[in-house]
Amino acid sequence: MLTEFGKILIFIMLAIIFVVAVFIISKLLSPNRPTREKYLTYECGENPQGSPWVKFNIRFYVVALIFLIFDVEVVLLFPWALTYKEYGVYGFLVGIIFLLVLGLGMAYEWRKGDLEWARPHPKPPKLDEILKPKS
Amino acid sequence: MYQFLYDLIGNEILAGLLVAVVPLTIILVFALFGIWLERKVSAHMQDRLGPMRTGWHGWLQTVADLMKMLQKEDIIATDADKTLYNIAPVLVFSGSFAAYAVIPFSSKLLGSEVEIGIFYVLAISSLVVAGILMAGWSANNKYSLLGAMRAVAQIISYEIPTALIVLSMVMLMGTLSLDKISQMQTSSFWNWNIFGGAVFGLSKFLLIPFMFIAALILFISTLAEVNRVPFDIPEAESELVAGYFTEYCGMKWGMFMLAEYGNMFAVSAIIVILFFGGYQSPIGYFGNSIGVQWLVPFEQGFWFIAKGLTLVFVQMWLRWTLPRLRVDQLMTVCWKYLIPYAFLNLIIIGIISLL
Amino acid sequence: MKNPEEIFELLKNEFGDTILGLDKDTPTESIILVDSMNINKIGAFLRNNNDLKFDSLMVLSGVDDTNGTKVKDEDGTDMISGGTLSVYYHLHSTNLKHKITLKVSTPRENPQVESTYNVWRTSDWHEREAYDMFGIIFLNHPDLRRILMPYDWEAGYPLRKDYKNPEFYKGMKVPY
Amino acid sequence: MGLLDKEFSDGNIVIARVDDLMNWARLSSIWQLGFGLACCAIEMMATSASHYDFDRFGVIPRNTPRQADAIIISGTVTLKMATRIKRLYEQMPDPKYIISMGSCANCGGPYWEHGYHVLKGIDRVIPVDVYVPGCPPRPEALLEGLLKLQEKIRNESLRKKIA
Amino acid sequence: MALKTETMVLNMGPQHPSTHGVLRLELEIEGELILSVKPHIGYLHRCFEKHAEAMTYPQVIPYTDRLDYLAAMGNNFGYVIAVEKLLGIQIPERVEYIRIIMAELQRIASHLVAIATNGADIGALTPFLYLFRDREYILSLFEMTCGARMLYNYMWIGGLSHDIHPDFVRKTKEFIIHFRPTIIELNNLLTFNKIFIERTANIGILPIDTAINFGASGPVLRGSGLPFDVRREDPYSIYNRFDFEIPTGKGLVGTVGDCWDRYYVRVLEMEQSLRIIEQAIDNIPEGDVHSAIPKRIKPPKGTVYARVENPRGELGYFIISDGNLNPFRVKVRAPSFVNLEVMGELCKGHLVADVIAILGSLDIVLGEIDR
Repeated sequence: MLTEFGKILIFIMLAIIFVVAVFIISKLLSPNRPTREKYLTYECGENPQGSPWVKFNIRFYVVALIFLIFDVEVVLLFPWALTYKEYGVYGFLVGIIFLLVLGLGMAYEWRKGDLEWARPHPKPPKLDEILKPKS
Repeated sequence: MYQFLYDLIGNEILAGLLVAVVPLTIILVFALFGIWLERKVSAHMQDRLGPMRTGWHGWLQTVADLMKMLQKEDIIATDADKTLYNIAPVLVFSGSFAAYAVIPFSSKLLGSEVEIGIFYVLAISSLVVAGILMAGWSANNKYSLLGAMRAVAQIISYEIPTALIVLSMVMLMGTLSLDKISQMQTSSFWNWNIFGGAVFGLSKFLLIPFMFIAALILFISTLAEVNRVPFDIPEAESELVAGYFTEYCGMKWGMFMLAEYGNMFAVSAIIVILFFGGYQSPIGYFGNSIGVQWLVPFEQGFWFIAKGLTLVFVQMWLRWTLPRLRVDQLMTVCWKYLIPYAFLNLIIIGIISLL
Repeated sequence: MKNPEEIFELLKNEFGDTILGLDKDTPTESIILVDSMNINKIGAFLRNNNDLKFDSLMVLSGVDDTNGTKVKDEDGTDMISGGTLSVYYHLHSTNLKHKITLKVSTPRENPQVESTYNVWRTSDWHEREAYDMFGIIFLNHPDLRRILMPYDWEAGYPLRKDYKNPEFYKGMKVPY
Repeated sequence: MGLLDKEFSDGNIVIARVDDLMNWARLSSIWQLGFGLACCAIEMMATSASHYDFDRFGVIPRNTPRQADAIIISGTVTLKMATRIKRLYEQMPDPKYIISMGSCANCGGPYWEHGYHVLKGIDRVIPVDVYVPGCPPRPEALLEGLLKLQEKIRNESLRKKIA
Repeated sequence: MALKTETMVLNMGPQHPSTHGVLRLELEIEGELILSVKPHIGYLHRCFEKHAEAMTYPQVIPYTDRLDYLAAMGNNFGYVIAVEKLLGIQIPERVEYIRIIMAELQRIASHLVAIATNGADIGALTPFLYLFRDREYILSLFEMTCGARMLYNYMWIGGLSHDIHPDFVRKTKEFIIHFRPTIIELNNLLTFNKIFIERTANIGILPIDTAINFGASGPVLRGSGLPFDVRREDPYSIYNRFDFEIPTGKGLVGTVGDCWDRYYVRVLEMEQSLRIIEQAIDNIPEGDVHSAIPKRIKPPKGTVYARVENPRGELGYFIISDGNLNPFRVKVRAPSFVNLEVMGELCKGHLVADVIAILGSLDIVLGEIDR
């Protein structure tokens, strides 16, 4: 018997089949003339210096922290949101306490300055610095 | 829809497949129409004509683009990571198409009546992030790497305000399934959630301002999730050449475009369902008044798509007026403004719903 | 507000013989001739002196004044040997509103001029362009390389009067 | 304007019809590589602005050569830039076209005699499909060049392209 | 908690949507922060100075058009004044007035392109097309007088190539009436747009003494607060008869000398140019524009340095003549060439997106950088 989630699986399978079918059609119709230069990576017409696969600080620590505080919180709150009405005010208070504690976590995060992304710190060029002979 | 087809052909898988084909065609037709609409809207806003030469007022323009892209050669750079490079478009498109499984186009046309409708949509839409990261990293191009890194940070951090607003709506509605939410907002537009939902009484009037704020926050954060201006930083044309799909050409790039427009409609569909009454018509059904019952689902479908398109039009309208934000300003908007407001909104809606 | 004669006098008693002369006869502007090896000191003095305050170098232009002897090259074109390349400095003061022109000459075979990099930063690219077009070496300029021509252009310095076009550059035919 | 603005006068064997359909698709959505060199680039921008509107013909500027079909070489090509243009031309996927705009790109233009650093015409480096004369050519001239390119694509045969 | 990350060299190369032509910026970046910027130019070096030595004096004028191809009238004006100073000839009043009007119209057209591309680089695409529509208006005025849209060869040594069209005066007045409300519309749409201010205020701050030492000129120098304008400092032609202010950067939204100030100085300058045109358009004296054009131009031996206020800054021509028909040496002091040197110092510590905003506010044209 096809469950509800089975239908969702069919949706995803259909999407994959559709995309692969389109790629095959495109492979049939499109010409193929490989030349060495065509397969070099594009870098505005220049030879790329150095590879882009370097250690890249995507500030994952900050994103993970914020993700932890909020998305996990939201996941826990969904069942509460559905059922708190049966327990009246006390059910509501339970959720609110949970929310406020997490709000505190965010306030601490904000105060500590971890919510700052890679902000530009412009250093306006000072004349005497520039004119100092290059040591 | 599924039941009707199942009785017709008997085999479950085939019926499920046919049910899935309908939203796929809707997305394809919408994507073709959406790209043409975007070019015409941008043209007329900029005092020019837009595509005119292919068919009447260029309505065949996107068909021509699609068929031309089919003929483009497919180039995978030598030092790109081949497998990830090919999987990325599949992941991005299936991530955005899977959300259509739970969106009720009309009372009859619904992919699967799974209980956790909106929760599933939140979960599946983060699949797109993985696809974008794969696309950016595997293409071994500095611009696509920068675009992908920006996309990761942006979409993950804008999921939080979306989740908070959805949570506050679920608190009001008491159910997760999108179909039930649309059914609750029946008869006239006065019962839509944006005007405080169907229950009459003091809480309805108290809710209206907070519903407007919630709708606004949801619109802004879903704009960021779909990478539309002023948040289109991952594929910022003027800075990063073409963002994370710089190295993609031909139909692979076409898939990214299809996924973007599919996402756009999915996101505006969710806002329509949560706030503007899903497939309910604002002024009652013509079918009921003249007693033709089978006409009602088609009317519902019409109303749903009409509301979705108006929201898509607003997204396009924003694209051609506002400049683009920078990455750190984007993060400040999300963390320092959207999340606290969504937070307060959640608490106040909770209190009002208790009255 | 000083005219060139007064400035010339002021420079003369400040630097003595390194200021070579002042020619006023040719039309429209009088030029102070300066020795090429301490243009830097003179520039710093011009910029820091209180009643001169030449704080902005408008333009620094290299010139190939073809005063050498013409020598027939093997394929018939004439090459100039000997003679000088000169560099003109147009200075101007934003608050005292007066202008002055300095001229520096160096031998053609081994043209060397002191760089005014740490007096006026705008001379950085101007000197690189003079080097690129005429081959004038500017001493202790931080990165003296070609600025307009391709970095690997070995067919000489284009703006010299006796410059000949190379036949091919990276497989592309240069002359018409 | 019917779906295919070309009547089926000759024998409508299926190959011919598929060819026309493919040609029509290719010619009505030429995406130009957003890239200008000199004065002709400003004239190209004026052509894509509201007064002359390139978008009417389905031409939108794409920034990366991977998604572009045509390059409009608008301006003087110097030797230093010629190697880069060759690289960009190579990096475009295959059915690609070149419009050489302006006399500098056609044959070196006013810099033909003493331009020691100017490449005397882009066709010494890449194969050109349409030459647009003028210095800078008026936007109407560029549009006419585009129509000439569309004319050329209409009579192309897909099979020769692939083979 | 600084993660050890490697720096990456990113080429914003000759083909980039927002480098205003063929400029290559070699950025050394760490994550998104910029450690150093090295501009590479020379991709459009068209050997103007070699041509100037091989052509006679009047033949060089079309080549000066192609230096700063967004302000061709200004280039002609500079070259023509330099040679007239060398020859020492007297110009009829009518020619002076028409030259001033043409130069000011060209300044508005060039500022329109500068503002349009600056806005488009930051993401606002619609103002780009509105401003290009207004620029078409001015181009039709130029086309009416000298037949060309962008490169005119209009100002000859001692006069003009054509007299102005009979209803040029009426059309220019119509343009002025049409253009004033569009400046207000531009201000509402872009200048005081919150996101535009957020992207350009306090970005690329250029202090005044550094600007002077770097030789910056035009809106870049005035944006930093120094009211230095060649039309006022070293008045050429008849600019001293008109009264107009010199707008400077006042740091309305950020600090003095940031990107927004340079942008806003250009918007204000357009109004000042309108004022000059209004004063000049009504009292153009009668006369023949070809009367003072000498038949053979052989200036005496000598050197001249004349400078003109071009939309991008102080454009100077240094001409050495050795007495025969061809100039011995013509050196052009291109304002964009000098303004671009500041780029290396200005971008330190900014993000990749700011480099585009700074480059847009410097408003460079590659034709005159590479000459």
